[in-house]
Amino acid sequence: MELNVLLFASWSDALGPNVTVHVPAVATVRDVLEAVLARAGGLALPTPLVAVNHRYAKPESPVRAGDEVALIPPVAGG
Amino acid sequence: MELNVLLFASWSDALGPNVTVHVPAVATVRDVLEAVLARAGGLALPTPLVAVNHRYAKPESPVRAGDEVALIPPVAGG
Amino acid sequence: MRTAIVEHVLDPAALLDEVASTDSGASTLFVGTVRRVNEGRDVTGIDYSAYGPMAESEMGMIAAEAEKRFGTSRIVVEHRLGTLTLGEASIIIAVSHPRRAPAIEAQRFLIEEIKKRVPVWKREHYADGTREWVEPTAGVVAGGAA
Amino acid sequence: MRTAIVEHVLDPAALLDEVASTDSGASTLFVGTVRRVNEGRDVTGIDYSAYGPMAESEMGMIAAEAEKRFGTSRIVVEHRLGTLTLGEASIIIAVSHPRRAPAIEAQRFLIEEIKKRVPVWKREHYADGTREWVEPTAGVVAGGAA
Repeated sequence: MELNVLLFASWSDALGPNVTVHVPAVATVRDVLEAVLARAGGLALPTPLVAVNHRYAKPESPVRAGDEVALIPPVAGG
Repeated sequence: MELNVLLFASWSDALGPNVTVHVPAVATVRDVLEAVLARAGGLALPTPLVAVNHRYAKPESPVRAGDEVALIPPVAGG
Repeated sequence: MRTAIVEHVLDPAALLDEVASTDSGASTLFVGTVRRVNEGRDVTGIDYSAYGPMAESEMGMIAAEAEKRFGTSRIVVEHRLGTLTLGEASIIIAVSHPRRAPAIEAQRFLIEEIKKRVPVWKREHYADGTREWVEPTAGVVAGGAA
Repeated sequence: MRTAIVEHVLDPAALLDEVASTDSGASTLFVGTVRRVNEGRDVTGIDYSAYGPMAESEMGMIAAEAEKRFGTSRIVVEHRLGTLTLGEASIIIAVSHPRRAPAIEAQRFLIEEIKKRVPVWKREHYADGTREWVEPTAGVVAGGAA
């Protein structure tokens, strides 16, 4: 399936505010992350976490069509 | 010597804002405290600390003529 | 660094401004207020009184200890005396520091030491018309028995 | 309980009023501010940005955890976004509680969890004209190597 992934901070600077990636129909967070990393080419970017529908998700969590998926680079709020 | 001792809170309610006591010329905080306690008769009052010149003082600390001596009942500031 | 016993209404925003600095990454404010219920009794107000010169001196020493311990002189404490009604602030502690952890730890240190050491007393007024000194750590001496 | 991502100047006194209650014996305020120096570099300002809906949701969850853990719903958090200059407040956390210890502990819990979990990013502007994302816990992935 095609999946739109939101990007922020240095990732957004490098690749734009979102990218569309192809992942298996039965995909996991890990699949999505690998697909986005492949897009990043040789760029040095900080390791992100992944959020699915506004919650942090584990690498083995499923991702389904229609989920809101985002890469979360190291946060620095407060 | 005669010594004026400042009182506060429940001690001041019971005995007034200060009492004058007689203590030996070479006196300690313990001597002063005992003299004031004797003045309190059979009243139930909370155990005080003693301050000499605005600092908490130990029972064995000396008290000299001209020192500002005060009984400090349990504090409840803040 | 400034500590004071005052008899006016405390102003949290002013004290926060007083400690603020562009060298600080964090400021904290502690506000002690008069609570409606204490140990199951209905409180209507509190009289705060102090041994003034010693209270000033003790508060100054505590702030100096906090400065040494936590590495900031941006500390302001005001303790109010007089009759306070429900919800009014009796004490405000303002601290600012380059880093957040010591800004919070200094706040805690200051309020705990002040509660233990500063000669301030409170007499609570209750809904039933009675008044009582609050003596949190009190043992009772039989007068004359010592 | 209220948490919000906002784009206006934060008002500490208003947030303190919002949590205040005659059931409270203590209120605390934590104010995070833009510091002039970070890791030895001269900072002139910070851009704060967020993943808005997730930041709101995560802040709400953290406040709910604090309520459960410390037993007070009198918690207000506002995090500001946009370009802030030196000394301006990026976050204010206000808590009030019947007792002082949990009022202070809840404050600390809230700021630590927010710093760890809420998707907000800052880009510092330096005196030499450069700008950089602040990535406190960053490892670096070689893109494409995974």
